[in-house]
Amino acid sequence: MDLNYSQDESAFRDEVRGWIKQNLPQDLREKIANYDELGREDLLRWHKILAKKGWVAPAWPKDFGGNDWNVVQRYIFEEECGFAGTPPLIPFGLSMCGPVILRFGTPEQKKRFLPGIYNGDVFWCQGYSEPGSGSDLASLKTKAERQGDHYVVNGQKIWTTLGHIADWIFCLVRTDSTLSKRQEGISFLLIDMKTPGITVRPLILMDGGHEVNEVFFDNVKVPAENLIFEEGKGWTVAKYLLGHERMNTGRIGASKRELAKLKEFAAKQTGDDGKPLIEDSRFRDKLTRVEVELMALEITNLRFLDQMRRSGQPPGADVSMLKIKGTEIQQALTELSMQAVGPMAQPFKSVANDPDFDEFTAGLAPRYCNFRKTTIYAGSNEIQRNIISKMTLGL
Amino acid sequence: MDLNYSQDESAFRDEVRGWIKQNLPQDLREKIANYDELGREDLLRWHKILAKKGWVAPAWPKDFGGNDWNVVQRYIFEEECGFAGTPPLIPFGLSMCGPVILRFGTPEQKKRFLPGIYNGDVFWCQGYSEPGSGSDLASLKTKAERQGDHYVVNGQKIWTTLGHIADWIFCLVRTDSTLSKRQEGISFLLIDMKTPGITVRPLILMDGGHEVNEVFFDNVKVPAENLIFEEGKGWTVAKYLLGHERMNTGRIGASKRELAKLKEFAAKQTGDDGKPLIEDSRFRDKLTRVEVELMALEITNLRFLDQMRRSGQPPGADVSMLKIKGTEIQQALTELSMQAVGPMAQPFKSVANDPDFDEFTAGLAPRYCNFRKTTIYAGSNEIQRNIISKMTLGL
Amino acid sequence: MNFDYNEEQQLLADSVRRFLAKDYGFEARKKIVASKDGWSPAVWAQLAEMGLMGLPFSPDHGGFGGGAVDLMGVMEAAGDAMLVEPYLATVGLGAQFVARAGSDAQKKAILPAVVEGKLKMAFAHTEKGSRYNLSKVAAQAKKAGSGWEISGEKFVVLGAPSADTFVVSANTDKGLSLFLVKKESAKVKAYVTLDEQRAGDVSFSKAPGEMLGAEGGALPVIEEVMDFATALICAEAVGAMKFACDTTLEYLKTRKQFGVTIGTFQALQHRMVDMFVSYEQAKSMACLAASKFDSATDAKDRARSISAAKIKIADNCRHISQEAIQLHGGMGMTDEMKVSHTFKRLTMIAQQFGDAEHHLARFAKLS
Amino acid sequence: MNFDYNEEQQLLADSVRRFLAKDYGFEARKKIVASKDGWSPAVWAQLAEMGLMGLPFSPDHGGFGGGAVDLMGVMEAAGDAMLVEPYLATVGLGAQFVARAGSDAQKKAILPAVVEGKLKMAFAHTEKGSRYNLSKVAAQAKKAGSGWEISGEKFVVLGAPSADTFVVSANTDKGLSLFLVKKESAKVKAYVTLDEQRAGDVSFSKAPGEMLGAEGGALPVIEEVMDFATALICAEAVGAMKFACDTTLEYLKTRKQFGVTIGTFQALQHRMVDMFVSYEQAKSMACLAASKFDSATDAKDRARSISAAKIKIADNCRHISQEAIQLHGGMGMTDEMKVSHTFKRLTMIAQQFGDAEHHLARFAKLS
Repeated sequence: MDLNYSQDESAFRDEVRGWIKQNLPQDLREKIANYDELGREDLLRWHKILAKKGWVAPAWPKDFGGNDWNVVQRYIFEEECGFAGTPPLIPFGLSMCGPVILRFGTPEQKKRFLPGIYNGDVFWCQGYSEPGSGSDLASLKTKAERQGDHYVVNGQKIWTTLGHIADWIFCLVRTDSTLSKRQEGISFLLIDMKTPGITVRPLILMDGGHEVNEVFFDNVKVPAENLIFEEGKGWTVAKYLLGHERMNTGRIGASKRELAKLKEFAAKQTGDDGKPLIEDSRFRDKLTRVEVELMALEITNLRFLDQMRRSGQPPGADVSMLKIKGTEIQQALTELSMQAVGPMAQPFKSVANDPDFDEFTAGLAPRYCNFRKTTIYAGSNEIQRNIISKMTLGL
Repeated sequence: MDLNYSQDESAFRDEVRGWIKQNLPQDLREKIANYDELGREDLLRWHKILAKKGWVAPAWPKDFGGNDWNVVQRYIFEEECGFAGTPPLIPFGLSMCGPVILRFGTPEQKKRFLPGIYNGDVFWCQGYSEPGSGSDLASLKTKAERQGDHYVVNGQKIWTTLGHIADWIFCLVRTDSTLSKRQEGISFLLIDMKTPGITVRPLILMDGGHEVNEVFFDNVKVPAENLIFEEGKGWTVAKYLLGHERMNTGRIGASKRELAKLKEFAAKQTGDDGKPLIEDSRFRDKLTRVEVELMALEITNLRFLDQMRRSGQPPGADVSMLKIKGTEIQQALTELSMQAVGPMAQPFKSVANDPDFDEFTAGLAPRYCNFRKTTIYAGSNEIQRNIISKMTLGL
Repeated sequence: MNFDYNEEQQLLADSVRRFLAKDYGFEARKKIVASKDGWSPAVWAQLAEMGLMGLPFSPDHGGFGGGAVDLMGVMEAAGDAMLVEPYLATVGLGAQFVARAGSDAQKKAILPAVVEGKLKMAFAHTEKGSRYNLSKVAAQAKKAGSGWEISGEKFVVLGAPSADTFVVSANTDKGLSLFLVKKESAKVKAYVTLDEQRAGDVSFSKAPGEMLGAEGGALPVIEEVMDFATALICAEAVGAMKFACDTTLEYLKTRKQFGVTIGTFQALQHRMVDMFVSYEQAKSMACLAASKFDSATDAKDRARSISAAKIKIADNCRHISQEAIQLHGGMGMTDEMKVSHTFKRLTMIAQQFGDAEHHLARFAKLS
Repeated sequence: MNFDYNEEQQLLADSVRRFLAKDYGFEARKKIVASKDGWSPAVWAQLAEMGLMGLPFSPDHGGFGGGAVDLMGVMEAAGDAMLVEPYLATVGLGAQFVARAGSDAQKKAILPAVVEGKLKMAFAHTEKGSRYNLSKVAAQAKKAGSGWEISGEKFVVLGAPSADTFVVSANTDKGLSLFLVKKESAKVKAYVTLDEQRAGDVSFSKAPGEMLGAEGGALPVIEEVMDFATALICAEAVGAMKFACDTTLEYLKTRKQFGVTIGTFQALQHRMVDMFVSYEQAKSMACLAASKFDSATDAKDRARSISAAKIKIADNCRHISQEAIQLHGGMGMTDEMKVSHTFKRLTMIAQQFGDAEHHLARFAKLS
């Protein structure tokens, strides 16, 4: 048993760390550190820097720009990005639509779509959830009717992250409503967001942020060549996508950065007794318990990786555990950050755009609010428990 | 709004408190304080003292020795007993079998059984649960077959509290197995424990204590006159019994006593820093949160009583809430007591009956173990949540 | 022993609820919050009209002589509707200092105006780095002629942007004291709070002030008024929790997934039950806080009960608000749903006037 | 990076498991526990035979030179079977002091005998009122001729009734020191512990002792050995937790109520999932504890990791043990079921060598 990285792995980590240090633009670094909202350009800028380096899609085949990193290297890369605080790589193109096209796409589709995804020229979003279909995805109703050489799409998607800045959307749509098994008759369609009939309506979250949207389809004409795989086999595609390997479910690198930051600023806060807050055992013990949980999760994650590497098997329901614990830790960190500033957590927005207004401190409580989403999105933690219960425990 | 007792209620409380102080034998008081096991004689001694005073069965009709206490007075009485630390009144006769006979019994049955229950001459136990029927009581299998003027009982009961010292047992038995609805065909039978064919096997709990038993019935002949209510209507009787008003579900008086005791001895324990443990905020805050929860529960209980008194309605699923919170508090108190003594929680039993062996301290961890039962017995807390979910919330 | 509101209390609570249901629905409130000042003078006038401003003040000044218990029903209704008008700042804090520590002349000058809804107040006390410690004040007051000059910076002053008169804490040679300062002498940097109220940082630079109460004797009064305000937000929390529980239960009964309402899933049922138990326990402690504030025999007895209540309220605010969002799923995250606003208010109440840890420390000290 | 046991470790763990499965089943263990001395010399001999006594000692003294990681598999197996023999007392505590602080002569005199299973030891350190504070010792040692005389009272000395030689902590003029004392010079009041091991209170009255290590230099050694023993019980806890989870899952799959297995109830499913997540997290920290003990660069780094591990182990011991009983219902309460014994061992491990609060304080101090 050796909890440390091998010499090669350490060298790889140092290489990644050093490269990020050199190549992450200072203004992006600061935006992340200040919890500023990142726009399309911010996101794509970092995407392009990585694409140029050839590090943007490690799991893709070499021919399409991937590299031969093993699971541990991929984990190291993602954790280093998280720990350094780079902009996130938006997953919809790179780790969702791209892999689907690689697996199911025709040569023409690959040629047409993959370069734009890889290079960050085309911004993708995901059209899965619908108002009536959240956890129960197979109940989706958005309809696509074949009419000659195109489909006519009608319906509504919801929770479309970054839909307002996306160029394309990949959708699950119902192409046949007559079948008794709900998983059948679903197809996987790529749709240009500029197509007439598409309306994007912002869904503002409680922290005031605009991340997600409703997308309405009103007689949207989609060329039939945008169908991925066979008509009616969309569920197969969706299942492949869900099972697609993700390394950073636990977001351990990012949480380590947040923890370090929290410790630093808790040391600068004054406790009720006039001493640094971090020396107050009441606060400190809550922090320690999160820190310990995070230490444990990092090792748990490495244990799973070690198993994967050795067995060559994709991760199973283990990923669900990382999701549950990882999001609980993220939430605990945002909550402690908010609590650390005590009464100063209340201010939210300056009325007269006061330049002295402490935006960072004012951002802590909204961030806590925003992070409540983490236990809801990407398969709520209740769904994750159902998965472990069924798949791992056999209940 | 007035959280305090009225003048009359206060006077009543003082009367009860004063009387208990005068009449609770010192040796019993000490046994309770030291967490000693109480035997049949200990239990019956206090029962008889109360019976003589006319306070042993307040809810019974006056003709049978009850008194006119309203729900608040009954609560006060029970809480004063709990707070003073009297032996418990074993409920099987007084608040289970007695009320059933009062409601469903024939005049002969009343005459025959009630005086013994009231005076504490006859010790009762309860034959409800079976190995296959815990939370799902209606699945019980113990069979009673009518043969002439008696029933022949075969089967097994489990978790029979104090069955090893009981004179009589009241049982739910199946008198008809042919009916499709499981709740039908069940009858309520009184059985003399001395009847041939009854075997009592101790079930030792993990703290080494003998409280519960298995009771086996092997062709046990029970006179038909011991049937309560109609044959096949036992479920009606059982439901009446379950709905029977209980005031002290939360056991608030007893928990207040335990809390006071814990505070007192935590003040005498030394913390890691050499100061009294109770001044250690890490320990103290855990204690405070239990204390606050108990304060809240007391008021919640009084709020429910106030409602009951005003509406004249029996308590509904509210009782389930008192059970859940009351038992959680009891468990937290036993756990804190064990933690308070630190490494001294380990010793359990002296090998050579060393007279210096600190039995009190050694009893704390077993008590913690024993109290795990509280969230399991009398309708597990999971069942209580099901009840609230269905009855109060309509889910 | 009696846990009902008396007839007067019940009538008042009912009429406040009726008014808020009619004129302060979620959509109406949204407009008020989005307005320039973030509160509605019309609503304010209506609240005054209903007698709410005078409720806890002496009849000598036009009030009704009520206590904390008399305000409970009102605060519960305010918690349900999430009232953003500076009621707590004026009636729960600012004017309480005048009523409890002011001279007859000060009372006469201020309280009738408050009762009529013509004067709004705020308590400028918290400073940077004081956290929840009530005794830590750096602001200074110097004698200047017959009055005082106050200098210092105060943070997160609730209701500051709308206040006509501030109660300000500052040190003299004799210790912590209180002063009345007019808005003209205060510089307010206004902001919206997370829970959509208006507050501000307030600085005073040799601001003319009038002493309120005994010089150097402010701390016990501050503790008392903060306990009063804490009892009020405990009741407000109960109203907000009740809404959160009810609306979540409603959601569980209507939202369908996998062909059934999600309220049929046992794991969610048990969590919903725990929310309701949390609510009942919190409600009990809010009753304790208000009634002990009115009836406690001494300051220690009062403070101990208030801190106990705030511990439970803070813990259960977290529990109920977090579960309400989680059980709503994505919808609960959106600005469109009232429950997300209730979440924010409950989150702030958990920390307002001291978080659980602050009150755990205070409780231990008082025991 | 590698989380597997190496071949030797795996082989040893497997053979221990095989032996315990065969000769140390629940019924066999019950008989051992009920026996006069509460442990089995035959089992002890077998453990020595398998090389377990020598595992963490130098080949110079007949051992295998292993570290904490080498012991993990053994301790997990011991946790599963709930071994009551004084293995931890001898190999994890007593003899560790000799190996780490003893002179060559002392090592030669003691370690080979330990390795062969001929000598059992115990660490007599805790005193009344010292709680988990390792530096608080009242026992005294006075020079007497070429040796020392030790006087003092020690409590809850694990393995005391079976110990041939005690390692005793006591103060000299130069501070906290360690001594070897023979059983003949110790007065032991023996008892059974909650988790069915044997321990005792031990008093020394001018007992002849031989100094072990540097006079006044005991504290760092005590900290080190206690960290070693803590790493061991973390691994033991993992073995016990695994059993508790597995047997509870099995129960959920077989116990029927309302016509279905209770494992079909979603509320119970989610709780079972949380138990397994707890187990995995605890296991990760046990790995950290053992491997950091073996590889830490300094005492602070080591201590910090061990305390972090013990915090998690303590919390998750409570979680898993309590849920295991609750999900078993009444059956879990009975002495007849192995899980109730596992509950007791997990309960004790949570507090042994410092509860969560102790290690939270230590972790904060070391950060």
